[in-house]
Amino acid sequence: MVYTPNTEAQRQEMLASIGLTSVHDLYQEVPASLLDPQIKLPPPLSEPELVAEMRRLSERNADATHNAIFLGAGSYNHFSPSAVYRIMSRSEFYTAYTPYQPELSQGTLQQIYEFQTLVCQLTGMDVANASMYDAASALGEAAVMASAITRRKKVVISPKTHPEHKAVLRTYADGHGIEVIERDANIKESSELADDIACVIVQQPNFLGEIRDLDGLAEKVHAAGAMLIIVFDPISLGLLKTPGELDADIAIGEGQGLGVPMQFGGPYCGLFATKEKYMRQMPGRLAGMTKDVNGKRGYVLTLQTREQHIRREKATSNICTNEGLIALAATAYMCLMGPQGLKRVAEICYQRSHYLAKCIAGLPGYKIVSREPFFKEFAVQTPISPTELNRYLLRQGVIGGLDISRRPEVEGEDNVWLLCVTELNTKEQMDRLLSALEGIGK
Amino acid sequence: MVYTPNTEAQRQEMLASIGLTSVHDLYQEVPASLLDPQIKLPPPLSEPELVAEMRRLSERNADATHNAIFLGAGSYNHFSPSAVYRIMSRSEFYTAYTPYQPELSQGTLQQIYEFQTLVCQLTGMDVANASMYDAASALGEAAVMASAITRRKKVVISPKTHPEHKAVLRTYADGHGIEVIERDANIKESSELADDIACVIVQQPNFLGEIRDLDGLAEKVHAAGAMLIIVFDPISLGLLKTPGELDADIAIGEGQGLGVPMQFGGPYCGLFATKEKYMRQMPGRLAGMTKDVNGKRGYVLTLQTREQHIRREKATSNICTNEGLIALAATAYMCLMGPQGLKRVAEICYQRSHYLAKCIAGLPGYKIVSREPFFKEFAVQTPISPTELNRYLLRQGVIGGLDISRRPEVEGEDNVWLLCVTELNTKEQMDRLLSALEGIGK
Amino acid sequence: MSLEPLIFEKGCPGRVGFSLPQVDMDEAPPLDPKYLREGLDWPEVAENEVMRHFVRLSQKNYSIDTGFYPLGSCTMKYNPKVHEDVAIMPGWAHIHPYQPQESIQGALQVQYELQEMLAEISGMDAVTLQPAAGAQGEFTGILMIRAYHRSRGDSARDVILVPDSAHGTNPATTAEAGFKMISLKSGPDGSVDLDALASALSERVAGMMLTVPNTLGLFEPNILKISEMVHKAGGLMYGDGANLNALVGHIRPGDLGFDVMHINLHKTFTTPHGGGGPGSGPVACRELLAPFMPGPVVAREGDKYVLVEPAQTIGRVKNFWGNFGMHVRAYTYIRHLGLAGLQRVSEDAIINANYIRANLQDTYFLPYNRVCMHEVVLSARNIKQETGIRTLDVAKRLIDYGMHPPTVYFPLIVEEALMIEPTETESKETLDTFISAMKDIAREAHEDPDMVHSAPHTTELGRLDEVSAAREPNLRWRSTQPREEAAPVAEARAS
Amino acid sequence: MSLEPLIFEKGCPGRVGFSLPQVDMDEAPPLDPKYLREGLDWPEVAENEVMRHFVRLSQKNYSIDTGFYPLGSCTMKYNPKVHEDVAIMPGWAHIHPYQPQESIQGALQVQYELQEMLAEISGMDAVTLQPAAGAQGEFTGILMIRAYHRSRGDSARDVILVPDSAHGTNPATTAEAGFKMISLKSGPDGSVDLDALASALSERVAGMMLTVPNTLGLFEPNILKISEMVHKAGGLMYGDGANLNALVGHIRPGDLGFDVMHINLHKTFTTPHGGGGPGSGPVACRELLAPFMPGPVVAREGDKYVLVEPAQTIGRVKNFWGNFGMHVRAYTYIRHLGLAGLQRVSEDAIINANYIRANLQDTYFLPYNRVCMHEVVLSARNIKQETGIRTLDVAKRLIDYGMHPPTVYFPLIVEEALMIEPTETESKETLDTFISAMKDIAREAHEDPDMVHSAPHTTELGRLDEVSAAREPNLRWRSTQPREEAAPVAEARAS
Ligand SMILES: Cc1ncc(COP(=O)(O)O)c(C=O)c1O
Ligand SMILES: Cc1ncc(COP(=O)(O)O)c(C=O)c1O
Repeated sequence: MVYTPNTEAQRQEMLASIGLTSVHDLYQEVPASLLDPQIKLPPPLSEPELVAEMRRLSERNADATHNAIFLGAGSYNHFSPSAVYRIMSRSEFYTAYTPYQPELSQGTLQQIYEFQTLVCQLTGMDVANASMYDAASALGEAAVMASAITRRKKVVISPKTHPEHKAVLRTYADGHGIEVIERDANIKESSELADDIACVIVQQPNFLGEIRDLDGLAEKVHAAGAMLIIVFDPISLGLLKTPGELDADIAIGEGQGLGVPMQFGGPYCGLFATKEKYMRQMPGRLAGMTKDVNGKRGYVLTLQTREQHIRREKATSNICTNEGLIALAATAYMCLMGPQGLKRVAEICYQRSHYLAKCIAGLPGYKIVSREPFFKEFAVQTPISPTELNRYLLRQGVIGGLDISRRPEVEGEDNVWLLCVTELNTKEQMDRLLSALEGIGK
Repeated sequence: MVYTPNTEAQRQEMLASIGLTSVHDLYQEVPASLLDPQIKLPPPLSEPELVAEMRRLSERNADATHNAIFLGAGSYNHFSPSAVYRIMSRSEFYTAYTPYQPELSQGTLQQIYEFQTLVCQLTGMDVANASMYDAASALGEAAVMASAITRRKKVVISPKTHPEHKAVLRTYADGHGIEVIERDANIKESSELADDIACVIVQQPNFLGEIRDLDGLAEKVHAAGAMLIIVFDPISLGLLKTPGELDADIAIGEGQGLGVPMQFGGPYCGLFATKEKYMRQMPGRLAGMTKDVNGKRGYVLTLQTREQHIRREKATSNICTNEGLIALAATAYMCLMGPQGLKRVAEICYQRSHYLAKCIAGLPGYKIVSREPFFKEFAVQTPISPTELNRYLLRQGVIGGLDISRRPEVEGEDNVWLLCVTELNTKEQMDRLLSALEGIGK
Repeated sequence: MSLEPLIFEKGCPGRVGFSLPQVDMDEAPPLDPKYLREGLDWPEVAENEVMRHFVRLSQKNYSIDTGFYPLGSCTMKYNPKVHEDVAIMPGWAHIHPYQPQESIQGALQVQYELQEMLAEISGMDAVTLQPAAGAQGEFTGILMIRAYHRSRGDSARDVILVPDSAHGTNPATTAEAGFKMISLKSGPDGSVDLDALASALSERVAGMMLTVPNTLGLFEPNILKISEMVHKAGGLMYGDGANLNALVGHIRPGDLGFDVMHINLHKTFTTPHGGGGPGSGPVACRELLAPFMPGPVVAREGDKYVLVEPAQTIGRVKNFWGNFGMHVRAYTYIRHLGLAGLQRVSEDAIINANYIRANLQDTYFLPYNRVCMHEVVLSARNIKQETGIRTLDVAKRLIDYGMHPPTVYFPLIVEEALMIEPTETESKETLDTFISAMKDIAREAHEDPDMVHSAPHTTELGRLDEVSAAREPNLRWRSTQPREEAAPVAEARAS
Repeated sequence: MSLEPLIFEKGCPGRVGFSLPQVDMDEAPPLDPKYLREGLDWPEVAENEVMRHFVRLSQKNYSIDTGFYPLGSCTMKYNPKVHEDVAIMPGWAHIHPYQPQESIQGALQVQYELQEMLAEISGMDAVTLQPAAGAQGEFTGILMIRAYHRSRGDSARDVILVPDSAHGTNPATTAEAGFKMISLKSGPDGSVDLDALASALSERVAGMMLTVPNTLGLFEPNILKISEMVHKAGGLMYGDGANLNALVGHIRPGDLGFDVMHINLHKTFTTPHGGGGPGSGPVACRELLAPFMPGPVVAREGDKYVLVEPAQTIGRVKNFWGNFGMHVRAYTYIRHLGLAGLQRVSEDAIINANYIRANLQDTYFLPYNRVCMHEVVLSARNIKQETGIRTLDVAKRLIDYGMHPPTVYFPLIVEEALMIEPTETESKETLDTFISAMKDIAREAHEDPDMVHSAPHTTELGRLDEVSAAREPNLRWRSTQPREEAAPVAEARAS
């Protein structure tokens, strides 16, 4: 028993000290009928057997280090410097709990404070929290927050938002009896918005990778008494106007792109930032700077009266465990990249995706569906089913794009393929993809 | 420039502070003809490109996590618990220098002290040093030490010692004008040893994996005024009599088996232990326990007057950098295994190798050459050239044994194959090997 | 150790810490400036500086890998290192959730088998791995209960019962899911008061949230009766599985009458807490609730694994398929230990907690004198009465003894609570050290209360001013803020 | 931070920290007891305890990843994290040196190309990667020189010349290789004294070992003349390449007249020092010495890489093919930086050293007032004269400022030497902090010498008693030794 240190002799000694004679006595309050039912689990493996087995299983998956991947849609194969993992795998970070005892947690607390600041700088917002589960649930919480602030029970969301974001939003809204309305964010007049709308939600770039002109949107939304929520891709903010510059009230992002591996969809990290005036309505944990008894700078968790462990059923959210370690990875990534690095990544994504789009557009039967300008993703009309394409590509070591045929986000169009290009997609990979596509044509 | 932090502006500022105007001025003492010759190096790669390139190259190798390996002969595919790497990859350990400032190096110093103790416990010797480069060079240094102590210039080594150990011994001996004589350690009378022999060297188990009866050997060697040096496999000491119990004067081992990956032959770690009375003649670094000014327990490097940085040409050895981090890995491994774990590993090796030997012996044309008892390696007479066998096996995902045909260690015999079985060789792997061998027969 | 400046106080304009390809294939028209942001004021630091910064910060943390961490309700057990090695295998770390299913059969197999194993362990019929943490599992489970009632046209049920000993996420969840909460006062033995329960039950009750063992670390002896009463009233039983470490392998929540529960993989199944997350909160349920689970879940068709959507799903609570990285670790753990190993886990967790109880109950007030399960709740009430020293002081003083304090002031129903969960991965020697420290502190409270009241004395920082932190929140750095006087050098200098 | 007990003071008989298969396939006859050992008294500890022990120990170390480490002659530069990720790829970490060559082409390619790259960088013709560290490289090179002379029947050459400023490994190597050493007194400017050299040269001289830049951090302006003189006398030039960081990319030792040299991959090419190793000390040489290299080396045949044995090899100095793990890291580094990057390395290393020189030479005595290369040697001689405070005190006091001291009392020819090598990976801000600390200490030496003399004041332990450590060496734990009173708890308690 490698993780239970006490020997049989010690267990006996301890039982004696407790005043019991056998392990069975520990269960004296448990009705006997409930004890020790049959539980079927696989037999135990020793560590070397375990590692071999897990490696074998893992290699049944086609991974992005051995295949060229052109899938995006909310999970991105961005580059993560080696230093990121080295930092997040520090024992003192990853085996600590939530920093409830500040004297023993200054490392995590200062890092959260830095994370909050970096997210504010990235988004142009005033305050950010220590992370939410992911972008989708953060969006759900943001809508709930907007509803609480405006005391309105309807939210508007642009149809070209990530379908899973919309689905999760609906679940959260449903809990609070909020109605979700899909309509294009292309709002010309504030009067187009009914006066019971709590917020308008747009994703930038949208699900099809398109960058929209959001100038002036906030003004109209605010004029209707509603709040503006922008869902952003943090990498795109190496180039694009920030939610802050667009006067968004809440900014929501998926932090995964910031140095976190795709790992089949999680754990990721919801970025959540807002304006100072809404600070006390925010969900989630917050670290603040303060002083210790001797006047030295230090950090604590603060504004905890918003949270479940203090406020219980009146809390702004029920969130407890968040995505601390992922936020740490993102913190390290943001520091390593700096402003120039993020810009470089964004520019490479922009240029390489356009290069690939141009090449694909040149193939017979293919047509780019996303409107210019797009950022790193674009939808393509394909001559045959994208799912079939993907099946073929997989055999060439290419993980193709997402089949979004007939989805509402493309208004039911058939044969639409959503491709993504990041700084990790090399020219050689694109050539492989292109020549495979040409091969299919023949 | 990711690792040179100073910006161009800072460089200029610093040059000005130095009183120079350009980088070129820094080379004012260097004859101009020597500056900036043409140097051809591959173009730089960015980190993501670099990782991809190194992965690509690495996958041109057939590795032991994707192949069954039956190679041993001084480098062993033993199991290393995950905790070992997590410990050795702690920044504070692997990015520190030799612990010259004890106030800033208590971590490494205490660990060396523990390593020395664990090696003593393992070998039954009195004192051990902080590591040598590897077993072979440690053996070379041991012979030199024996020669210095006995003031004799001949050493005897058993022919069935690892051939590379013998080769390295010869190089070190040559430096000191010591003559190396190969003869069997099967010494019946001390009179068989000339009176100018400094030491007798035996490897246990020997190169063919055979465990020899060494009881009484030390007595005869000592009677001839010589020293006994035993080269051991640390894993075998989970079962076998220790060099200390055999009254060896110096014990030399290859530490690689103690949780260190094979990594194509290095870095490994030479284990070096001796009797208390020879302590001051030892080569290599030593940590000792002492007290600080306030009487608190602490550790320092000690007996440094043996070493090159103090004693220069009179030092016991020229070694400076040793294999500190590998010794740390071994320390962690020994702690994790404990006495029961090491014994278990040794028993599995013993049992599984005998299982395989029995199966191979049952194949037509194969014969076990190593004499019983052997430990984890054994030599096999094969019907066709082992090199050809290996070529065939490789295609079945099996890395076969070492072709030792016609080597002096097997007295020039043809078609001899040295196989090794460790706790990582599963039954499935052996079956794969056996059925491949059967396949060849057909 | 010295104060570490903020990363914003380091670096130099123009410095670079990244190594990236050049911008290439760059023929696309530049983006219209109207889309472009103003400058980004992130720090500009080298990799060396970033590493040092975080290594130094990390050393300011206490963690499981530095010592004993008996935080009640949090199950701070040792996180096996092999899990981390497994989790970074490229076949787990670098796969995309939307890959063609034939290219991710290994991942789906792990998820499928983990669903099955958790169902076995919990005694339930179906499992979804989607929720990101315990609280999201609660949210999921309560929405499933709501959907169940609605599906039967039973939509008047708008109340969830929650004992007053419950964790804060339970009441918060009821609100998040649109329910009214009725709080049930606990009985004198810390258990559910059956009379109080009876009078709270009505046809408005959708269900009850219950933690077993409860947050006092006590088994609910009337659990079968409670389930029966709730069921009879038409309600369903939600199990908060945060304390599964007390039961695993020996007792199945499904057998206790629960209809749905969450499981904190980051507690019982030892996925690391990460300084606040990620967690993973799979929800297990009985057949009657299975159609309402968030989708997709993994099913097996012949020798293939496929993602399927439950028929009457409540929808999604999270993107993709849950915190897969945590699923891999939990799966690895279960495969490592097997049933016997898991049984040993709960046994030793219980022995350890009772050992602390037995050895401290004469020093600290024990509000409920029963055999406890995996944790024990003590109280510094007696010490406070005698010396004025409170639980907070005891906790802070424990830091000076090199240990992390227990959970304090929770559960709310215990005055001056000290909630101690040692977990099974701690040795008797460690517990003995803890026990003797706790006794020392009790003595110190009498002999030198000022010293205890001003603890900790051995940390870099003393107690922090939380009041002004909340009153005038400083939640982010601005370059106009005063820099800290105490640069590392000054700090390290002897006075 | 508190004292950490020895691992031998932890654990419990019968406790297990491993997870291994059972002994199986166990039909072999048990080993005859005469072969078997008595019990093994290793500690019996759980994985949890081992992790905590080493995490806590690690925190007691200073390292590059915690701060500035200007150890002269050691080139403590930042160790890039990507190297570690590359080195653990299974295709490097888990391959056996004796695998069939067709199964290790990737490894052989890396070694071949590293040989080529090091030959380019050093301006030499051939390279062996076998030596395990610098000192073993020296041993190898000197043996090659000896073999060269012997091969020409020139066996009377039994002397190696070594300047008195040389590193200790140089004289030790001459002895290890069976030579007599003649020590050359340095000239007044720290360079080789040509007259001294001339008079030492004879037909007994096999060669000269020279470090460029020398251990004073100074370039040898007469290097071409020196090489010529030695060559003319029939000797060969051995280059100690420990200071290659000053030259890399701009100056090739081969062009300076060296015939053979070693290269410390753990210095210039930033393979981590590991708290004392592993290193790697490839030897590069001119054509005339290539046949004598230890074998095998890697050659290219068409598109295949093969191991070949040099014709007149001196034999092996080490098992297998050298410290391959370090080769992979160094190769990765060179491929990352390219020539321009390496040039920047040496430039910035030199700028940084001169910046320190220029800013401290008014405070500390500068024995040789010349533009230095990658390191500068100062002396506390002036301070000692004025205050009695010695270099050792300055070094210890620097610890209180949060920095690792420079190398002290080396080179031996400088009284009270402080040998400072900042390396190129340190920022100007860090150097400024160091400079100001050094100035502060000089001031403190005058104002409060006792305080400086009793430094460090901020570490867990004060100065250690090295004298009794050497007089009565305690080199290993025995269970009969007294246990340390100061258990962590007691230690952490406030007084
Ligand atoms: C009893 C109990 N319930 C619920 C939770 C919430 O779990 P999570 O933090 O995973 O959201 C916790 C966490 O501490 C808990 O202890
Ligand atoms: C100048 C010089 N020569 C030789 C060496 C020896 O190198 P190694 O420690 O790699 O054996 C060193 C190491 O510090 C050195 O500085």
